[in-house]
Amino acid sequence: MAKAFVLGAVMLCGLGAGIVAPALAEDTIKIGYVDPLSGGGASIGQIGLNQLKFIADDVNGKGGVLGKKIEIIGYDNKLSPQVTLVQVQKAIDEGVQIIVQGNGSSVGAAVESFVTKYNERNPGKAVVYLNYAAIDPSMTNQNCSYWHFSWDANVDIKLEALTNFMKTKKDIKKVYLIDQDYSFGHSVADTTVAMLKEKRPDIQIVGNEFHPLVKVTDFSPYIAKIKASGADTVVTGNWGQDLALLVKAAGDAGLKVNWYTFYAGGSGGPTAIKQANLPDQVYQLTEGFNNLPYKPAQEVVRAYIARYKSEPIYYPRLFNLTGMVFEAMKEANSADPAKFAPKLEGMKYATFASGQEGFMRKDDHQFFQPLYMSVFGALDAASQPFDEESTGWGWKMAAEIPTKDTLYPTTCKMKRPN
Amino acid sequence: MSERTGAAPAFAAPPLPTGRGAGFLAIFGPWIAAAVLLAVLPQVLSSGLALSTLSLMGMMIIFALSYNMLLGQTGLLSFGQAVFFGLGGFLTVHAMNAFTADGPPLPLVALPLVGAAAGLFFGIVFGAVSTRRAGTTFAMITLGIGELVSSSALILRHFFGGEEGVSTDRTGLAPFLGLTFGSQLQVYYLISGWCFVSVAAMYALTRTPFGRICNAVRDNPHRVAFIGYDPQRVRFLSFSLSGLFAGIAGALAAINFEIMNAGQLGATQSGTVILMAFIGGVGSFGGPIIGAILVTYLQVALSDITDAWQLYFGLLFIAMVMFAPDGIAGLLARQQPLLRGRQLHRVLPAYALALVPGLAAVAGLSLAVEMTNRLTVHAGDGPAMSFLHVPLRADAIVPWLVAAILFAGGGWLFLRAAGVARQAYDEALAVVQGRGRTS
Amino acid sequence: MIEIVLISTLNGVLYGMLLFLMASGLTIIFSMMGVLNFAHASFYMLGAFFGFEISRRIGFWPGLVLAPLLVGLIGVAVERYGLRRVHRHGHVAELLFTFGLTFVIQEVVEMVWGKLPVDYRVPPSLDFPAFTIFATNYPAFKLFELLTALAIFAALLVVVTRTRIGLVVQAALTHPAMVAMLGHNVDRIFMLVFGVGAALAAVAGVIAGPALVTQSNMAALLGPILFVVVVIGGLGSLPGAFLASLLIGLVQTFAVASNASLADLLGPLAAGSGSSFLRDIWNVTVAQVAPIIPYLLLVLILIFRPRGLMGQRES
Amino acid sequence: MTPALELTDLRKSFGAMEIIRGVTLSVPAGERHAVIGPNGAGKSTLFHLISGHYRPSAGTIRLGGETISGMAPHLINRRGLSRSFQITNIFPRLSVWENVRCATLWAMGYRYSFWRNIERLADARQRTEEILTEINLLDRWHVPAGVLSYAEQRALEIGLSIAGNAEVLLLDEPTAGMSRAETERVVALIRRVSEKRTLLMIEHDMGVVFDLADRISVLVYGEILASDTPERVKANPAVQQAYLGLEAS
Repeated sequence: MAKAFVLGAVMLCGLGAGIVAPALAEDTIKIGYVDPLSGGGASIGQIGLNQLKFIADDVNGKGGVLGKKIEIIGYDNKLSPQVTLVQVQKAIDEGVQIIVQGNGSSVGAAVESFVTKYNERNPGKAVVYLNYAAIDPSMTNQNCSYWHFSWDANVDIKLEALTNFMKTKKDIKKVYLIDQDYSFGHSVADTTVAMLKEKRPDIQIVGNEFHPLVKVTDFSPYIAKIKASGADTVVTGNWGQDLALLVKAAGDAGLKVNWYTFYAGGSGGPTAIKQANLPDQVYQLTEGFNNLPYKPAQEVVRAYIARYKSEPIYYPRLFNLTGMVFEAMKEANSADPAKFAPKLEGMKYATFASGQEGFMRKDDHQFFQPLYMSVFGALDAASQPFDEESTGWGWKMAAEIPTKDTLYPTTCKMKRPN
Repeated sequence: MSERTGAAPAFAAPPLPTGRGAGFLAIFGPWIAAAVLLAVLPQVLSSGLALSTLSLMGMMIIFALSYNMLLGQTGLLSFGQAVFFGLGGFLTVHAMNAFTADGPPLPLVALPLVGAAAGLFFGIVFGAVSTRRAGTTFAMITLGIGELVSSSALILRHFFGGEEGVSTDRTGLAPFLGLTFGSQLQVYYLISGWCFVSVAAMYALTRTPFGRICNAVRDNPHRVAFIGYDPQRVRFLSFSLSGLFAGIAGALAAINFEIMNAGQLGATQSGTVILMAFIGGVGSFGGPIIGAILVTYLQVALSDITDAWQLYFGLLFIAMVMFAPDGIAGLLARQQPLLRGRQLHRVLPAYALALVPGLAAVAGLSLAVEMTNRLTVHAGDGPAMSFLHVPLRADAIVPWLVAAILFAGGGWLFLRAAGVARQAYDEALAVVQGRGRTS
Repeated sequence: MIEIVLISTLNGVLYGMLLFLMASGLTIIFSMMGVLNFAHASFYMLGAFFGFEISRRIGFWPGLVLAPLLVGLIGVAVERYGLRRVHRHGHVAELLFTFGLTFVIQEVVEMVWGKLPVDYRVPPSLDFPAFTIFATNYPAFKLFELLTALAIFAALLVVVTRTRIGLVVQAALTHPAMVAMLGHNVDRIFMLVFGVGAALAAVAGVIAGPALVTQSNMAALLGPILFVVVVIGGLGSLPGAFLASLLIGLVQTFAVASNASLADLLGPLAAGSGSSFLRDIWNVTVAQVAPIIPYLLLVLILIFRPRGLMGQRES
Repeated sequence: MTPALELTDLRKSFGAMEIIRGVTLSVPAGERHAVIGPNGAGKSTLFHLISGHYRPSAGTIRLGGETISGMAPHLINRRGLSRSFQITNIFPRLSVWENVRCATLWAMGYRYSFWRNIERLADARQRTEEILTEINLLDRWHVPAGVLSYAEQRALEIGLSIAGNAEVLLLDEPTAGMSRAETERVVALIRRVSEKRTLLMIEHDMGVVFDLADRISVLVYGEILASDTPERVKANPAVQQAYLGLEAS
């Protein structure tokens, strides 16, 4: 056996030769994109990579940033925090100082904590983490880090905006909450209950349900419960299959309520809503959607969809993220995170989706922007050119929530490098 | 591999075991070599990634070996080994946080003991439930327990930290000999130290009365009862001890990543360890070590090369199950008698002959896979791509023809050559044995 | 109250029958070949995607026939060129072979159909509410699901217990040599059984595809629950699987309807007492854990009645 | 003196079928006792009952005066009863050496020890060597048991059952399927190993039975027809009619 041990070790040496970091190719600005690129999670991870490449091609076509080309390198993290950390290490070895990541709060928390510790333990080689989708509030509150910037509104901010919107809808009487049984679902439920109590004490919370994450095949019993409760509105943080099946079961059973969601626009959502035949009943809260009447964005979106026909989904916030980072680099005249990070703090920026102004709050590195309630249904072809997933239906404006109505205080006590 | 018990060829009887230790060097030599190797590896592979990967391999070696205590040594197919890995890790993380805040000044190096205790504890609890049965029933119980625990982990948010898990800072603990374990290098030495100790302990365990009875239970649990042993008790002990070592691996993961989350308890992690053990070879002690190193490497490196890595992985696994159920270690072990009988040179040309068309077939298959991938998953990047540094267009007919010819032709030639290689092996073996008998 | 009970029962039965539809092929393969087929859910997924592809070209009904045939052929090929070779290495190797197959099928599906859900629709001929109870609609497609499951159950039961081929197949499992001597081709029988099992999975896929979400991760999400059904029913017992499907369907549905928790039962925890860990357990409602109850049931059944509800043997 | 093995009105049914129908038998210590009977008489079932493989439906089994009926096989084994199987039942992937050594361990008091190096257990090694010499497999010690020849496996089977040094030995058709010469060797082996032990064996070969046994019990349809010395059994007309008559013809 000991022979096998030695043999294993020898093999390891052989393999190790392959692990040695490759020499740096050329002088580019490397952006490491660490998200799931294989397996189930890849359906969302690939979209971000496509989009970053699209942006990089565009910027490089115009001469790049600081005279250097932008290079996007994808690292497959298989949606596992542990694999992520190995991949981040790999990225750093390959000369990457900018990490972009979004999917999964578990992964986001791991990257934030890793980057913070790495910069502490390896002074002089700063690495920055640009977060485009992980929205656990702890990341910009108790666990906030100087080396982390967040472009998606976190749960608290989204709910602040959502409840501010609900405040104005007088026909809401009874609200039912259904969420996935994990930390995000609980954040949504707890915060909604607390905020509604404050802003609309007359609204009755008739149900507050949790179900295990991606384990439910049949949502009919839940729909029966919602129906029995007499709710007129359902608020849910569900995403992916849990949202699609929920909506489909509602359609099957003929449940007529309004749905307030965050992720109905995610892959499979529009198809499910169309199949369930729930026109103008499903709302989502995002930082932008295709049919927003803002010309520059629509042109870019058209070009993007033409290139990625099979996956025409994109995140407006990735445009904000890259745009702001490149601007900060230009201001600092350096692609070194230690130099450009201070420029990002407090930066004001006209958002991609609507051109309205947003800003990066210095206290917690959270980007604030106008948010939009949109509703899914049949389109007016002239003014609303974009449908979703070839359903013929698309997202339509329901309300704009201006930046000031999204502000939510932070508890972050930022430790800044000296 | 000395205790490999597969179909060993019939030599004239070697001298009986004497029980007296062989020479010091014969027993401890390989271990010393391994220790030295572990010590100098970071000098050779010093990049951050290499250290991270080596650390990962270290903990996976322990994990895979702990799994093989069940599958290979005791014949228990478990689908829930990650439960012990994960629970060991979670308790370690909590212990680290407790000791950081205000606890006894326990150094970080001692923390895997927490994982070991947790693994042992849960091994005893779940073992009492599951090991009352063997075979398929046992496998299904472990599947159920695995699902139960990983689902509960998301619901019990305070202990398991919800989706984002529980994080910690390993440098906050009392320093050990002045080491704070901030750098990956120090962590590597911590992990390799524990890896060495655990591997040695698990190896020693196979050479005890208990270890041998485990093998007997694997071979024929029914008969074991008639030589005085309770097979259920043997399974229970083996399961508990296996939990202990899995707990150590989990603790090392906690120390290395400074974060634990519910995914570490789940089916994916349990599946990975089965792959490691099986690809490496469950029939020998060293097999899972090889498997852990190889699979970890592939997981880290393969996804850089292709995002269809899971397909290659699945195909590799199926090929192993079909053609080499003893795993890599089993393949190597079969060459051992030839090596000892100095007949290896007879078969190497035949192996090489089979290797060339085999590689061609693999290349053909892989080319087809990559081109398909390009046309479907990466349609947005256009059909121009490169394969093995050869630029080509995925929508042209020629590359597809090439792929088809490589795959079909290579495959056919490989099957022919494999027959030749097998014959060469049999002949060489016959020569060795013939010589053995006459001597 | 009556409303909840009635609707929960109805939902439970419908869900249970969907489960049976998916698990029947798995049971058949196990009862006749002794192979626990991990790739069963993958065949189910293939059925759904083939059904989708055929239905958008020719229509749903041709898909219901053609997709299972295709998947059945794939099953036959898998048995003939893979499983048969592995058979001599024992059941663990067979199980691991099918385990590896799940990776390959998933990846192939992702390559061909992508990772996003596809728009697989209920056929227009069945896209209407069949009846309404307490203002809740029951779509015709769900009834179709139910009827198909019942028909498959009846047909399988007849084939396995009443026909010559069923008896030969069962005899082949315990006494392959004897059956071979009687002039039956055991290899071919096993091949056919595996093909039929795969085809049954595909039938479930074609039907469940439009009702659920047709996506490349659907196999991984479904896999474990099928084992629960088959094991609780008693490995290899068709009536057992039927009963277990119903049981799981009903238990789960009724659990969802219940909001009880330990706190309701025993009163809230005294303030300040107990750790946060304990509080988590204390406040979990039955509804919250409904979908993991089947796994608990699995573990309990295996401990106290390892041959399952109606199984003939332990393993 | 207490009999080594004592069965009292032992019964076993499978469903409605009663296979063992009230067997009462007493085997004094040191006796070599053979159980004969036609196929299907229940001989192997009787052994399975005594060794704990099956639970009796009714009746008691005493081993050295202590009731063992209903106990698990390993507990019975630890009380000094060991058995062999009609269908070879060994550890196929372990070497011959390990097969025998495993069978010695419990009796040597090593139990589930996971802290002792097995190679350092001098007494187990010595005992293993003795047994292997006894069953004439010493020069095959390193071979995996699964690749032994049939006769060798039968010898190993006996080796496994005697390794634990049990007081009472149950051998189920030890010579089945063997050639004349092999049978002779096995008979000599059984004679040697059953010195100072109590032996209960099932055997079809009448030559072996009359050669070895002190007493013979004839089991027909789950009942003991006669239990006596070989000569008296041979002379018993009921036995001759039921069993020996068939053999003689």
